[in-house]
Amino acid sequence: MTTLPTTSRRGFLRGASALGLAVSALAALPRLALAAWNKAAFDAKALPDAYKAMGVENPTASADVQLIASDIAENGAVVPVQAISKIPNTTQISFLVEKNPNTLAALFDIGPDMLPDVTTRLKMGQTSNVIALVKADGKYFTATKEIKVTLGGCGG
Amino acid sequence: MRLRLIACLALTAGLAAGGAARAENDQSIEGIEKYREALRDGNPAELFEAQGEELWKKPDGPKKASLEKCDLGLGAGVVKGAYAQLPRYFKDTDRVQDAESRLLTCKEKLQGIDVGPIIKAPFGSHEKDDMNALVTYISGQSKGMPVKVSLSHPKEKAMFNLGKRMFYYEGGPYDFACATCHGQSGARIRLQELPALATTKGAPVGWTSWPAYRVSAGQMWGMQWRLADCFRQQRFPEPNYTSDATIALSMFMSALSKDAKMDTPGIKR
Amino acid sequence: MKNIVKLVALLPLLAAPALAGSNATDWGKGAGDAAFSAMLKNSFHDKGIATLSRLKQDATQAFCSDPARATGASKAAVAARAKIEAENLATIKWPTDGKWLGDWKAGEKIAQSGRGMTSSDKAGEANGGNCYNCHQISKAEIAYGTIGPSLHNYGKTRGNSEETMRYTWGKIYNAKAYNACSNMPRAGHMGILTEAQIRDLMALLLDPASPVNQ
Amino acid sequence: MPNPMKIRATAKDGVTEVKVLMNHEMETGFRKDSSGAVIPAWFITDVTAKLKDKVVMQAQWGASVSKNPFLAFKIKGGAAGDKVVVTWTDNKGETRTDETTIA
Repeated sequence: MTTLPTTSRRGFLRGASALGLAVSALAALPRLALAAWNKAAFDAKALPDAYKAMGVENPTASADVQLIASDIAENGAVVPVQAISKIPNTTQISFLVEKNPNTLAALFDIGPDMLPDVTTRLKMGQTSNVIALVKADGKYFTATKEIKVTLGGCGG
Repeated sequence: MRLRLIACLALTAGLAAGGAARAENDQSIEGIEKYREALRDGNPAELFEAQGEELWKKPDGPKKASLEKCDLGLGAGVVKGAYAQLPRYFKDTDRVQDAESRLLTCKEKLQGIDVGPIIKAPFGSHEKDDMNALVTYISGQSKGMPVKVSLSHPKEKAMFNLGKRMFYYEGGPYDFACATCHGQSGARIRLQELPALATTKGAPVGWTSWPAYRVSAGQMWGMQWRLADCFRQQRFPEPNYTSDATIALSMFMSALSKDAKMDTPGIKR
Repeated sequence: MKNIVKLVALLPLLAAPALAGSNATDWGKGAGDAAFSAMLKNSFHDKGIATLSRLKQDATQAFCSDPARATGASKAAVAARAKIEAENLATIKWPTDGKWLGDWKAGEKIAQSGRGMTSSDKAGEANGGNCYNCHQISKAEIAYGTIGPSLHNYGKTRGNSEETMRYTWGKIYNAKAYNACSNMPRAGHMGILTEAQIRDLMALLLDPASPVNQ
Repeated sequence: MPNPMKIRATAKDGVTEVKVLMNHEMETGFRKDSSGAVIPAWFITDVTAKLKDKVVMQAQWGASVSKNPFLAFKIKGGAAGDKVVVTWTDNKGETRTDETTIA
């Protein structure tokens, strides 16, 4: 998870100066390691598999993780989600959609210069639990919310 | 009237399973409202506005000209506020035109482009995507401005009247007219509320929010596409792009939206 | 219920005199019949199965395209609607084998589907009923429309008398038989749904085992 | 060349909020076209943001992020005029970098 990327894999690191910047950034931010895209985790078809590929052990539900989303999505193609962690030393926030063909949707590394508060929009194939997973001090915490995916229009 | 009422009552009698369902219903609508609120911040339509502006300024066609001298009704090159005053009568074409129709005129006259293929190209094609980006840009330049559509020219008035008649025109295997779904207020299809488009209260709900980004398909739709898809769902044949029937309906809705503020480009399910 | 059936039967008699031209809407300058027809003719093209022939109206559609006549309270308008209803009532084909109810599970699927007969649908594919677009039906489906009345508990409140069966079948087959300018499509009359599909929808509404009646 | 992003960055009370809209299909690889052929997966895999040339945010995405993605995040510090640069890379190796200054 924390290996350095090879220059051939990452298009935007091809340029020498870009690489230089990335390396200097790495030196300045030891905790914000440049992680290679975690293929095994993104390919996982079920929550336990995704957790396993991400190295998640014993995730516990925590009231200090907030998952802000509407109860109902008018369309599954775009479901706005926001996750906020109040847990000190949060280093990672991920969004997982339990019933999607690929469970893991997005993973954010939270460096020391960032607040643990991220917003994005996800696709959902059907009504499902959405999980905000927070990593802090090597431990994992979650907030879970069921989001109903409904039909808004004629469906024709 | 009474007979009809009895028939209606017969259908509804004992069917209004009442309060509980309604409460649940309100909750669903509330959830949807929250969903829409979350979408408003960061409307991908902005991406299309940027593309449209680039297309507006880019020299194109045999005449290698941009559209920057296009007269959208407020004079050559004036984009600000133009969308809020369309459709309108244009002397040079002797026609009432909406934004899309007028853009085609400008492409033809300023750039020397044969617009036939643009008219014929299906929605979702590169040609139509460019048109949608352009109207998105143009409509964005009227955001927050009041709708000011004139009915003073006889052709404008006629277009409005034709639009009204089109709105009620029922046909096809499902007997649908625009009015079937949009002829009443407070009703929904599935969870989608339907504005009563023939009223001054309902018309702006529709008119002022298109062009809009459709999240369902990740596409940018101008009013021409919106109307074409309405007709599709009405089980009608497809309206010709920038045809009078579509411009008439736009004239009907926009005139009823007088003084409402444009909220374009919008974002929709 | 009985009263309505009787009324409907009586209507043709009431409807006979003075219909034409009564209280028709004046569409205003530039929107007379000739101008409007010309606009229609020039504004559409065939697309897939949705051909220009669909713009041709039958008597019911032509009548209901005029809001003054479709909803007007004048005697003439009321009588005209009664005539339209009688004409539509006469089109209803009752179940050929006398069986009213099919499979409610299949009915639920038909009620859910909004597909069919658009320019993007293919010929020969089974059409949906579009029911949830306008009606609440099974409680579990929260995404329902409200253009039509709720049909939840339909069978529970109405029972399953022959009369109820007949009215419900007729309403699905040709809604305009009971309300001349109803917003509801004429599913049987216009060939949207097959007899078997209507039977399944009947079961969804009237079968005591259907979730609608739970 | 992929189409540009829209980036907005506003500083308030020592926190910079960055909002980004990206132009991307985000194709899942599960959908089929009208002829029934599977449309190959095509989605952004990596997003990086820098404030004044220092990496402050890194994300890994899967195909479940919506088409034309929207992303909002908050950075400590940052002042009006500072440069924010966002870069994405997709699974085909295409990449796009855009920048804005904090308002």
